[in-house]
Amino acid sequence: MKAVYFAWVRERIGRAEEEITPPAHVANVADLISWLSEKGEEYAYAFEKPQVIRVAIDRTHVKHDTPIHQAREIAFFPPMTGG
Amino acid sequence: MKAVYFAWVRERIGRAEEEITPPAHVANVADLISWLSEKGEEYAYAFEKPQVIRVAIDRTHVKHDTPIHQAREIAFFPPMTGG
Amino acid sequence: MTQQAKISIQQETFDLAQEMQSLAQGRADVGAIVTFTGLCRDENAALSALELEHYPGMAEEEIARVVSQAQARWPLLGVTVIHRYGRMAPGDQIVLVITASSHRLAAFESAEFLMDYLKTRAPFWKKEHRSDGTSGDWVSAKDHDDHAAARWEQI
Amino acid sequence: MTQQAKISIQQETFDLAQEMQSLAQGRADVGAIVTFTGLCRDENAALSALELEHYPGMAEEEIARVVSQAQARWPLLGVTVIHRYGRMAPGDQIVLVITASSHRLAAFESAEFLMDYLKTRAPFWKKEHRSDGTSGDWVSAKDHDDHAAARWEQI
Repeated sequence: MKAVYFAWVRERIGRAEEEITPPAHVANVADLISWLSEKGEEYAYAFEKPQVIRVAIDRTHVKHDTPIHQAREIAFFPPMTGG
Repeated sequence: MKAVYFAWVRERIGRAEEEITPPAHVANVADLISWLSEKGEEYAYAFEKPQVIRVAIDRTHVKHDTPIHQAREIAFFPPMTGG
Repeated sequence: MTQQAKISIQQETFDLAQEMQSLAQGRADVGAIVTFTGLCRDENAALSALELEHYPGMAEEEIARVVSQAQARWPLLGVTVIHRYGRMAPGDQIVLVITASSHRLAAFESAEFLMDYLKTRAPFWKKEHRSDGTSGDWVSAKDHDDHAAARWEQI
Repeated sequence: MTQQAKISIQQETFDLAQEMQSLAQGRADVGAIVTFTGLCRDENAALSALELEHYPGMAEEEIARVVSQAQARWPLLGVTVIHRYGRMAPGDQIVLVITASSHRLAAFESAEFLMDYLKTRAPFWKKEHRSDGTSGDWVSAKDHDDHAAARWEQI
């Protein structure tokens, strides 16, 4: 699946998007955040407070307990500050 | 004092303004409405439901129990429908 | 805080873009501008015009009082109120309220407050002229307008 | 009831007067139009610019969802939402919401609802660039924005 990052999540990770292939035991959004956090220091930094991270699957807001197995694009970003 | 009339109060009375000289026992707005109502059929018609008549003394909204002895201009009109 | 206000009772129409510009141009402290435009409405094609009667002098003074109340209640950086009188055709603009503030809640609330109070306190009256040529009625005041105004007393 | 809506995510600025005209011109059923304009604010002269990042695709879709909710909830005759992205200087326009209805309460409430939901749901993020040349911070989301959005759940 494709992972995309925005705002300071993007800045901390150092990239805007990438292909990821999480193992089968990574079932939901929370699992995926834990798994990503272990990919390196920059990921650990971006996800140091998982509870503030907002997530969208295929361009729709989801909660951290949402299953990810059907996701094509999963986005990680801070709380929105538009408007 | 000067009496001024607006909207259907003006239409019913048939004039926009006039000088009035109420007697001394006409103390407040309610008294004045009663006194005006007896000036003729057109006044009786305009003031047939005194409770719906709004009043301003010297361009400030007042209640029916407000004294009138210091009024220079007293206005009678229906509830406002601007905006 | 600059307590800027423009109040105009006028026969001619108004230009919202121009009014907004004169309120906000060259300022960097305004974060939110809310405008309300009231139009002459004719849902059933039965109306040829609305005639707006007003109490000259008192209309300006009463609106100034309402504007002062809004300025005392919200941190406003600018307020504009324009109310027209005379004859309006369906689709014509009747009233304009603009409020500017640092933040959106103050701009929204004060604009709503101003409109609720204008409806119930500003000395204007609407008479309908029907498209079949007959003279229509004076528009009746609505209870829900009084209720809308009353809710600001409770907050 | 025509459920007309215009949604645009764009880099260039917008023209409020033109947007209002294309919403209401030639119509006699619209009685009330509310507009909200959000501007790039700089109270302390410390800001040189705001950088607005967005999630292309999702921004449009999420705003469309919010607009549909507003249309389901209020009898709207027209809705326009324009949200800019890119670099804005202090005083520049960032966001525009316009709602048109027969009556003022629907126009006011729906515009406020749209802004509250845009703030908390539309995927946009603001980064400050300071006038002293240093890179500023990402603007933090505000609790009171979440509360503002949450109040619509209770009504």
